[in-house]
Amino acid sequence: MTALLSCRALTRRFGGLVALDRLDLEVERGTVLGLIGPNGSGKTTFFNVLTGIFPASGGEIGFDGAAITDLAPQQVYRIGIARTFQRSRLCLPLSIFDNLMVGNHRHLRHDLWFNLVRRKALRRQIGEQFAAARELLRIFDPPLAERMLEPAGRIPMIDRRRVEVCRALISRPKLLLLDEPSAGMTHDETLRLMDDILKVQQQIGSLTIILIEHEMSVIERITSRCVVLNYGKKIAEGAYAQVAQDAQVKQAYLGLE
Amino acid sequence: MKAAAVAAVATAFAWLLLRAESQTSISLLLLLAVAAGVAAARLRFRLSGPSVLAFAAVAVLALLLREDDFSLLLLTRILIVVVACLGLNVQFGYAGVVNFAGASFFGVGGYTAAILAPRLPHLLVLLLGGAAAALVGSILILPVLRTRGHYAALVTIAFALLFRTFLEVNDTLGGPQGLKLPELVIGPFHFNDPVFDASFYLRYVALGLVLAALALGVVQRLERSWIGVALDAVRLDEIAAASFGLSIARWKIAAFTIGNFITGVAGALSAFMIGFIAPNNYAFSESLILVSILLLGGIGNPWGLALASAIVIVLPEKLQTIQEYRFLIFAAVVILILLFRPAGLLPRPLRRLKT
Amino acid sequence: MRFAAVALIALLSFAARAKETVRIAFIGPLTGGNSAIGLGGRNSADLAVRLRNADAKAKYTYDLVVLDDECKPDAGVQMATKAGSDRTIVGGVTNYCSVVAMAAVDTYHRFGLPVIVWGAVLPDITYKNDFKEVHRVNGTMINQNQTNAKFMSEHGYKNVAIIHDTTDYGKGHDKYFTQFFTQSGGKIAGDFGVTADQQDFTAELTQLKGLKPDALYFGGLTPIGVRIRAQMDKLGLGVQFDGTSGIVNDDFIKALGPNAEGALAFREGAPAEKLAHGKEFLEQYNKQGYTQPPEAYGPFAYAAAVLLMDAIEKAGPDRKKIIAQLSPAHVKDVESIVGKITFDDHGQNTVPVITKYVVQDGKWVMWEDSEYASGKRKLAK
Amino acid sequence: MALLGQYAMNGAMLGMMYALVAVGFTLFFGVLDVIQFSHGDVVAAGAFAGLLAYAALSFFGVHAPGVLLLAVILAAALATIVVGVLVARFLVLPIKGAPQLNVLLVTLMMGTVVRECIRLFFPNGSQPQRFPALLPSSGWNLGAFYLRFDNVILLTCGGLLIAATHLLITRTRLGLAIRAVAQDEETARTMGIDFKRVVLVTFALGSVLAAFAGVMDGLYYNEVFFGMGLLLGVIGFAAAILGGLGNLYGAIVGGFLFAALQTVGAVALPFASAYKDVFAFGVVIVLMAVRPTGLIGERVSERV
Repeated sequence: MTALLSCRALTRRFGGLVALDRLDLEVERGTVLGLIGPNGSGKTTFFNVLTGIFPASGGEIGFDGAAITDLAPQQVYRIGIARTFQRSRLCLPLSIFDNLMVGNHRHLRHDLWFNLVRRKALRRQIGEQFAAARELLRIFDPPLAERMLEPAGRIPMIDRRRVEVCRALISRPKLLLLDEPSAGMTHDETLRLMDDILKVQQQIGSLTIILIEHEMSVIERITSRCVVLNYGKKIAEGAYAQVAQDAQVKQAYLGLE
Repeated sequence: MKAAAVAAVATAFAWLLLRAESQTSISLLLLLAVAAGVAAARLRFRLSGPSVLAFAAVAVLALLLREDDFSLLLLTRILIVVVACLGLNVQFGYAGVVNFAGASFFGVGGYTAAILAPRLPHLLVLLLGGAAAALVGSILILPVLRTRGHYAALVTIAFALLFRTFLEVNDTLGGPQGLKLPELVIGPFHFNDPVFDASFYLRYVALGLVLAALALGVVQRLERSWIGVALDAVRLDEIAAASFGLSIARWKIAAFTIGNFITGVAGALSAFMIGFIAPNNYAFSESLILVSILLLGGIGNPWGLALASAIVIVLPEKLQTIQEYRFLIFAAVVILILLFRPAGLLPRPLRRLKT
Repeated sequence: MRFAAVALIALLSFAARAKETVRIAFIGPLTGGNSAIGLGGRNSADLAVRLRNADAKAKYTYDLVVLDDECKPDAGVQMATKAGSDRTIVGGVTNYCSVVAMAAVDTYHRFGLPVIVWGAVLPDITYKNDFKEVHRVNGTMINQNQTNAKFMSEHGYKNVAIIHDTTDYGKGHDKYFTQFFTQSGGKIAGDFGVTADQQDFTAELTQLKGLKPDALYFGGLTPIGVRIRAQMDKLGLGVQFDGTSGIVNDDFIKALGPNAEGALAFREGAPAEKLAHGKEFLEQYNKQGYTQPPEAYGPFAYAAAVLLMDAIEKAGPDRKKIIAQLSPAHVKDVESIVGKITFDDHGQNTVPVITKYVVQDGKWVMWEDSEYASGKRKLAK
Repeated sequence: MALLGQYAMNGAMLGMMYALVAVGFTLFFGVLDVIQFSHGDVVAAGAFAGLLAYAALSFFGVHAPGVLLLAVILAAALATIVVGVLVARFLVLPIKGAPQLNVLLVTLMMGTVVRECIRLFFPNGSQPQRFPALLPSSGWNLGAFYLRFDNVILLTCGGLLIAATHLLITRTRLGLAIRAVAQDEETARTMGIDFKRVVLVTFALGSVLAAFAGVMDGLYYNEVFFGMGLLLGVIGFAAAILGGLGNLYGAIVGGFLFAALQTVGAVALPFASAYKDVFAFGVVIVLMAVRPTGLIGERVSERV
């Protein structure tokens, strides 16, 4: 059986603090893995180490058959891992379309000649990308898809979340890392967003997702498997129903939240 | 239509202002301009039209002023400063690479021109001026890439101070006495010969216009392309940009190098026009003026910096009465504008790639 | 005070309405590090114009157009173009900074604008080209350093260390002093270039102290001259201080106090206070209530303005005629507040009057009149 | 050997002045995350205010050096506090949310305003002014090393002042408030700290250091001029950055390091002494490439 992502003894230290402690983790292709744990348990750190923003202090990451432990963020993206951020990181002065195109970097031509001289070809590519972006955004919110040339700073928080998810999705990654995509949303909105993501997942086919989420009902509904972290260590793993009964997990949550 | 009307009015205004002699008429004209500006801001007046109109307006203005050497010289200086600032704009405005040594790279262009002009065809020399600036800039790339914010500012400030002192101390480059340049000759055109009865500066205006058009073309196309998106992403959020595959280093190097090249070409042309260069022209304070123009105009907006260049160059010339108080007033005005219009006179409009 | 003067002028010009108004330009540094000298020059030229306008015998009313060259070549060329292309301006009193003058002479030539340089000392300004438009009332740094080097070796200084600023002014002085001093058998113990905005010279001076010179030659202007002289004292370096024209002003003494005593300096031209017209100049200058003193080169600016206006009076407000009027044939032994003026073929004033100065009791005193020359006091060794 | 002592003394004096200015930069950055670039010209303003006080007292016949010195320092401190607090209140605070670049340029231009005002409105301000020697000027001549008492006094006072600042920051309630604001403005506000007041007090504190730097400059060189703040400001800024912004020790280290570089550049290297600033700034650029957040690194933690 080939897991898309497999981490072995992945460790990250900040000075004396061990944020990730010998984490072993596997994600199967096409599945949705829930990553849960109390605040400060190392979930986001895991994403940051995985995407190369923080170098790992130890351990290995394998992705699609290759070792990617020491790759820089831009290389991680190029092999097909895209993410959203816990705090919204859209470029607010840019248009929604521009923001989506930041996410589509690997499918665009960036050489000077193409961009400065071959303006017709560039315009054609812009047209194609625009249509594709609208298509994607429509799945999430049709009215939003008609406002792609407005600055991202002018749309409400919920829409920004949607744009962020689309930015991560538009390059058709193999692995999508969602870091609390529903922060600041109501319960219903969250469920809708998740449904939309799953819709895209079915369209793309082979999309694998890791989801960090605090809303347990969301986790329960869309993940096939969960990993629970506490103090950077994996304390439980399995289907949500099973994990939720785990004594250690209960204690971790009760003890800290 | 609206744009054409504005261009015509602006040309007429510029002509009146440049020809005005008495302090009262100048003051009246300036008051009029301020009132028009405030009214335009209040009414949220937006203008869009082909760039050609602006260049046509400058060309018409130059022809109207054909015998007025001084006004033509000012016009050329504005065009040169616009080109230099367009270079800085790519760095500050798009990639967010701070460069407080703009005048130094301008100077590298000028010194390259002075050294190479006796030996090589001058059109090539202009380009080499830019190339030399880009090359010298590459010395700074490592520290510029590794530092951000104020730390990056220090790198370029240190370079600006170092550069000027170096020129002054080093005798092989003319030392403090500077270097003289030969007449600019491009093809059949000898730039210091009069154009029929009109001023020889007409040729410089023409060349300045061509360069400004080229630089503007490059900068605008850069902005309205995938590269523009990438540069903006690098400036606004390095972590997000890197997470989506953008190489921060690559784009910063590209912007720094392209910007320095453009600024260097402007410096080379400036050296030819003045016919003489010396370290005094490339002091840190000159770099500050370039940065001020950028911020006053509205960072990232080429038209804003063109407007700001015109204001910063023409105003002190027209307000003779302020003489030694010029610098004081300039500084105070910059402070006031940035306090009350932090995004500059003409803030950069939103990019709409698909129209 | 100033208002009264302005009102008086206004009144006079009203009375003299019938007169044609002639415009002449003054170009100099009004902002930046050299602004003190520039403003002194401007005031002096302005004084010359005011006095002339008050003179009922004058044929024309003069209007001084003041332009700031910022001591930068590009600004200088811009201002030269402004004056040159304005056909109502018939002549100019121009430039203190040599580098600006060098850049601007081509422009004066191109526009056929007669100018008289009032302060820039680089020889090349008049000698490098053969421009009939360009004249100069002040001497070059060659004359000055010849006298200086001769004086020093005659007074027994054999081993002199040099500090000069790295501007054209300082470097030029360094070059010519070294040349003349070594020719007369002296030795240069050490040569230090310093930037014009430098404040701390203790490193250079400490090193210099180790070289044990018997005098320090300083090529530069008052601001850093003051600092160097003061810091010599801090380091216990008591050798003779030998300066150039750039420090001959009251500010040097005011800023140094007792430390200035015994400092030597050399300047082209006769001292204003020694000549009848010169005294009048100083009196009139003080009467006008200018806020800045005339500085070392104010008298030259005044003399240049007077010379230019005299030429206009004779030849009429026409550039070509004025240039002819300023030719060597006409400018010969012309009396002025800086001594007699005689132009050579290059428009250079050739009367090499170099005045030697020494600071005595808080005043620049002509060497010949000083107690140092009479032997009552002694220069440092 | 004696020569070496002299160089060390020269360098130490320079370094102390740079450090005093750099500490100001670093304090301001600490509380507001901005560079107050007119700080160098605030130093000049202090020196000139001291000079005015001296002239005024002398005019009224006061000649006791002790009284004069006290008056000079007080006047300088008063002037710098006024300028510093005004700059903070009306320039920096209103635009602290604006892009870094705006703050940088606004304060740079404010520096120009202060500088030009001195040049244009101080009597004969475009020329250097004599600064009185108010400290005993005697000393020991140790061969080539002339050790002066006034230098020793100035150096000691400067050191004490920096130590006092350090104690103030680490040991008092006010210091606690300053550190809290430096850590996190929002948290400090919720803890009931009057943010604006802390900022203004910090600017006053940094400006007092600037006043002393100005007076020290004047007493050391016996001469002040309108443009003295420009280079002093740039070097102070460079020193603060070199050490690592927001770090008191960093600023001190940076200040002395820069002075050492200049001294070494002037005397110990095989090229003309005029290259010393080229050398010093060149080394600064190299150091920035090697340690991009300063020698004692600023703690940069960005939430991802």
